[in-house]
Amino acid sequence: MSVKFYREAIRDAIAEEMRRDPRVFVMGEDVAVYGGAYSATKGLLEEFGEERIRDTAISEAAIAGAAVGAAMAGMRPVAEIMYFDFMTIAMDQFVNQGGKNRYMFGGKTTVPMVLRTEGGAGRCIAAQHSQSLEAWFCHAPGVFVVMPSTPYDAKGLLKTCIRDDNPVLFVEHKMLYGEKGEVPDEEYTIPLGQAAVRRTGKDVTIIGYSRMALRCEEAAKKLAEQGIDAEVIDLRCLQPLDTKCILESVKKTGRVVLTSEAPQNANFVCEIAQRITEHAFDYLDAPVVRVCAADTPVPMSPTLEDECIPTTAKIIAAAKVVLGKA
Amino acid sequence: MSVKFYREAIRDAIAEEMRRDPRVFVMGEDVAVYGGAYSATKGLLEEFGEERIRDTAISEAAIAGAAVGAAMAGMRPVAEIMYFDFMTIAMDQFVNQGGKNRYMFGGKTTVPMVLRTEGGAGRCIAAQHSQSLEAWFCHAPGVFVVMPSTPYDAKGLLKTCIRDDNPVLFVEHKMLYGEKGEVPDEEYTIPLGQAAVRRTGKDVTIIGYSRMALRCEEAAKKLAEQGIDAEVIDLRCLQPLDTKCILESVKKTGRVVLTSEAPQNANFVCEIAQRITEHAFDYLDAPVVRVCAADTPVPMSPTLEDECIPTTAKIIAAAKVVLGKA
Amino acid sequence: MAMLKAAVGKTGPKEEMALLLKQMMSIRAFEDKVFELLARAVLKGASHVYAGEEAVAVGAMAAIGKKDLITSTHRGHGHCVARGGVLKLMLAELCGKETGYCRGRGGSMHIADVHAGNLGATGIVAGNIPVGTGAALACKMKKEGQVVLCFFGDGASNNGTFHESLNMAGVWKLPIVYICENNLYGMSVAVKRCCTVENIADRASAYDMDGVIVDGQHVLDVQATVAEAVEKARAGKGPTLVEAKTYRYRGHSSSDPRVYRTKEEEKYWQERDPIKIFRQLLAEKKVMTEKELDAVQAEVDAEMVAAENFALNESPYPAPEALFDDVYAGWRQGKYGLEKLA
Amino acid sequence: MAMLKAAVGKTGPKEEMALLLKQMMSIRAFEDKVFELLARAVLKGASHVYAGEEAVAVGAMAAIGKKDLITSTHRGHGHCVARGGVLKLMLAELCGKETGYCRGRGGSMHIADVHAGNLGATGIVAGNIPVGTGAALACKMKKEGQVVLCFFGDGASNNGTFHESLNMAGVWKLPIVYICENNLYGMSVAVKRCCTVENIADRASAYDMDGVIVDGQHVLDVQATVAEAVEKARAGKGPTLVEAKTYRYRGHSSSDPRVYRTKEEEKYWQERDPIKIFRQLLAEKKVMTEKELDAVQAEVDAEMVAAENFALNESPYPAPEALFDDVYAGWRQGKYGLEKLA
Ligand SMILES: Cc1ncc(C[n+]2csc(CCOP(=O)(O)OP(=O)(O)O)c2C)c(N)n1
Ligand SMILES: Cc1ncc(C[n+]2csc(CCOP(=O)(O)OP(=O)(O)O)c2C)c(N)n1
Ligand SMILES: [Mg+2]
Ligand SMILES: [Mg+2]
Repeated sequence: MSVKFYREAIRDAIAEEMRRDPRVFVMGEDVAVYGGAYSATKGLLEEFGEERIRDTAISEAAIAGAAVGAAMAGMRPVAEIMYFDFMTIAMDQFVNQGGKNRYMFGGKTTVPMVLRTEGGAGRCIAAQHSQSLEAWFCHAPGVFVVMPSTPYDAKGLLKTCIRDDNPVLFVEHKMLYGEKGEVPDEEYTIPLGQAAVRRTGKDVTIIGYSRMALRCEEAAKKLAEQGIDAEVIDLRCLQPLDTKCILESVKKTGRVVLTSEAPQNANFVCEIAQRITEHAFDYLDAPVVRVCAADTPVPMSPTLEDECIPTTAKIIAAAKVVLGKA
Repeated sequence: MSVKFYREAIRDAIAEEMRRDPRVFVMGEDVAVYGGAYSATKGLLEEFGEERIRDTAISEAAIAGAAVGAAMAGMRPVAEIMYFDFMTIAMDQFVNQGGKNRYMFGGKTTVPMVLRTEGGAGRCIAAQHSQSLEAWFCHAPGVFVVMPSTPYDAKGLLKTCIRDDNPVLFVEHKMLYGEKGEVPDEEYTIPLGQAAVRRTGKDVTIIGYSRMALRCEEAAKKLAEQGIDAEVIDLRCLQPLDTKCILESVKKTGRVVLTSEAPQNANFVCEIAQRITEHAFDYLDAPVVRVCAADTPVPMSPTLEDECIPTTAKIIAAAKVVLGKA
Repeated sequence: MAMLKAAVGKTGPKEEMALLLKQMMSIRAFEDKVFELLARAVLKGASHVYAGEEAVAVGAMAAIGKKDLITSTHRGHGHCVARGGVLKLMLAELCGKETGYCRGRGGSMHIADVHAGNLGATGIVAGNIPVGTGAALACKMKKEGQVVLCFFGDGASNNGTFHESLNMAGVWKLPIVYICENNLYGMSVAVKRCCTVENIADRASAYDMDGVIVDGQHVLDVQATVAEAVEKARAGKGPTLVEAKTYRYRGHSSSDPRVYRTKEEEKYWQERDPIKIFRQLLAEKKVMTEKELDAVQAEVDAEMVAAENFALNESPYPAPEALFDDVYAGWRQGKYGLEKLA
Repeated sequence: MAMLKAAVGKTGPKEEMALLLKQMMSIRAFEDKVFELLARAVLKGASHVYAGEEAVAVGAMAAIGKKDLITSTHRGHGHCVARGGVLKLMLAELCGKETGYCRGRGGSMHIADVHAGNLGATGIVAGNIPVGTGAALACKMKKEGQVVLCFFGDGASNNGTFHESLNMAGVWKLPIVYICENNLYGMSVAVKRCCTVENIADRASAYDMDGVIVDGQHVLDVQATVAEAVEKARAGKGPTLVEAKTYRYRGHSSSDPRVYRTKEEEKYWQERDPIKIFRQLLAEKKVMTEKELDAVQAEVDAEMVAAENFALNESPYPAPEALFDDVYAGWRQGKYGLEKLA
């Protein structure tokens, strides 16, 4: 085990897969010379050269679309869209072409590509650089959505995604690149579609992903101090989703708090709530509560950004509501 | 009252608003000479001329963005994106610029524009011409989402949208253009955010919008023959959503079926389910059931398309499930 | 300014010529049949037919090899035939039958034959341009000498992805030939009403690549022009934008009354029919006799009859239970969501 | 090929010249302060500073009138100042204070002053180009003689929206001047590494408009060039693409180590400093004395001190309760979702 930054875990995953498989390559804006806006591809140019680490123009649609085409033609691109917010420009290429070509063509092609991007708030960079748009992609059949919260998960999942034959949206979080965590020195991968139970508990299930998973853990720790025994699930993958893990926990605790950094309306966590309704309604002791971002564009001002995005305190408060202790 | 086609209702709404307000104009692909892919702008060129009815190039991002700019600069554009599926190309301009400029600029601008588009399946035109992407836009703070199912609603709501100061995504349905309905001869508008109770009933609430609202009504009629008294709500607007109307109905019936033509995963109806959980959990006599499209790209083949999209029969079956009669 | 390609005139070996003619006739026969089936409402869905433009697809495809790749458009039947597509599998696909190229999932707008190097049609105008460009990037990186032909229309050249892709290909010197089928209209909108250049090839200069205009009604001219560009691409000298001037005979779709164009214009182009022109050339140059030419047509007609029978009568629709097949590679839909296959 | 605009050399009335100089100095002072506050972590968020490029915004804005409109970029402070922006309101905005231009909601990347005709900066590179184009369409339709200046960078010219917008403006002959601030890089990527033209203005020919190149370090050259284009636009003769060659002194953002460029290159451009050049010109042509020039600088410095005090010490943050303000016009967030205001 070594302690690594999240950004290093990403970089190492790409480097290892590039050494293993000559079909893997990287392209995106400022990924080569600059090493990525959040330094997640730093050093790759030096090792792999410009043929395999490609700086592109500011052409998000072409980046995503070229990844689709390269994947269909036998490569395994790891393309980067610098901010999640810019996926708005690449939607057609990723969702309409990448996500559907296999199905539309009767299963006669595969599109093995990873689109890495980075989302979330926390840097006061406002409404066009702070979004969490994962719900859109969960609602787009044909693509996977992976959102790791730790260096360990980031590396193990990214390696799996690069080897998977489906188009994957791999969403990092801008506030996590500087977080550290233990990462095995030996080779490992993490299967897609498996949530991680960060903490077992019997009173309430708190579910999150990406940065919010850390806040869920924090909340659980503080709740423990108050005698509340929370179970924390880090989804890690939104599609495929580990429904079974969620249901098992709900059947045990009967109470659920769902968290997300994306706006509340039509948030992906509503899907989780509905799956619980469909498969474990009778186990619920209280209505499922959600803690999401406000239904506003993310404001720049620190006071407003803090108000907009779920805090640990709000997660704790929600847990108490669901436990009838508020 | 006159009986009009849905497509005529749309056309009349635009024409009336253009006569009333010189700032209103139309632009889009094939909207002028051709009169729109589904003939919803037919005749407008003849009345208003090419200055106000503008054919554009195949440039969806520029169409949406130009509407944003024109709106900010004092006009009231009614722009058209020919198929809902092509909104994938215009996402940044509509959602990131149009939907956010007012908020980001501290309330110092308005973006009074309507983006008309047309979605849904039913014509065997496959995965890139049959989508229902409304969930994405409900998850994008700053824009409205309106989806009428009748000529009456189409006209009354479109007029309101053109007069509203917010960017509106107005989604028609390709299988409804040829539907007829009564439309008043005199001027009228319909407020945004008000659902329509199509049928009152006491046993179960069936909720739908756009084409599915018609299937919900059909289902209710057949259920009535079997002695089941269903209430049918046509949402008409997804954002703003008439939560109160839904809650009142749920409190009465205690049982809910939600329908949508969009894929199931992360479908907008999960938001409705969660609002019911949050505000009327104790009134529920059974878990909320949803009837959505399959989580696949829409297949071309008629047998598969029929299997993919909710049918009246499936809605009836769901109602029986929620009533414990299945 | 783009270069106008001079006419070739010279014909090639008889067998090759007969194949080109057959392909063009096959496309025409297929499209006429499609139009008829649409009118009779036997065919569902939308089909954009290629009649009138046959020389472009056939000429271009004659300039590449088996291992090369193409990306196609909403008007993709012609590309599919010219790439070796089998009429019965194509018509079955248009009918949404399990026996079709895409097992009926794609239909007309998504006809693909990936194993034959046809990476597929798309319903999104200009949507295939980045995809083709990425395929060319793969070709370059794989170093197996492959090139890509990327087809699109005049209308597509006004879309942002055209710009981004050509810039990318120009910077990276990708082995790709962009083939703009300029049939004067994007749906109802004439090039001159929505596009700032008359010759799409003139846009090439903005992307550090050559722009070449060719008469799209002469199959051998198209072949020669594309062959030159392909050679350049294969030699690592980068992309070319070829513009083929052509015309679609039919309306954009079966419901289009074609109010945006004149009978005279239509007549002018009907007189420049690519099949007629090529037949005449082959007869004139005595490559084939009239009898031989008629025999090709007869062969095509027979295949078309067989294709219709196969697609309409002998082919089953997909089973509804197969709805979830192939959404993901290696995963299937289970009770609780996706499940990994063993 | 784009035309290279000849140097002007001639100066104008003293008051006007002093204003241009003051605006340039204000931008520089503002940006230096911003950089310092970022380094000290007093300022949060990201700021892309305009130091080195002052002559472009100031020269261009001097060519339009009060009723005209502009759309700005992620590097938008310069445009805002040149459009008459008040330093203290700008700095307050960057600090996320309620007193800022956008009540702290937008910050650096979304600074706007709609009432002054600044339709706003955007965090999406090239995102403002369609918006500016639409504003120009409104200007044309409203027939009040307004024109639009639409700013963007060299990097933005590779984005699809550039292409779609310029095509639209070219077809409709919109009253707009596209001003490409070519500072040689888009973030770390040099123009020559990602763009198929060296001179962005050369792309104009694809859009039926003139392309003009101007030395972006000479404020009067920029003014004259843009004025000519504005006149053309106002006369209904359509859009122009003006490319101003310039350079940003700082890294792309405060964390950028600038490994992608050389010290020599930076030095070369520092020697072509737009403020230095203009000061010298005004002194040489005896428009202003050294003392007068220093007085302008002193005035700017004083305003900057006041602005800092205002933004940092005198301005409150927005109240958290105000989070939902202005998401929609005429609607507010209620218990069950949106509610219409009376
Ligand atoms: C992105 C997108 N916009 C609009 C359409 C609707 N549409 C289908 S074909 C077409 C015209 C395309 O024109 P062109 O590229 O010239 O090809 P042609 O049909 O003439 O072969 C349009 C507007 C579409 N399918 N995709
Ligand atoms: C659509 C989009 N892609 C990428 C970025 C990240 N980014 C911000 S500024 C920038 C460089 C822009 O270059 P240019 O247009 O030349 O403007 P400059 O910064 O040089 O003024 C990039 C890549 C962005 N903000 N928006
Ligand atoms: Mg065309
Ligand atoms: Mg630049």
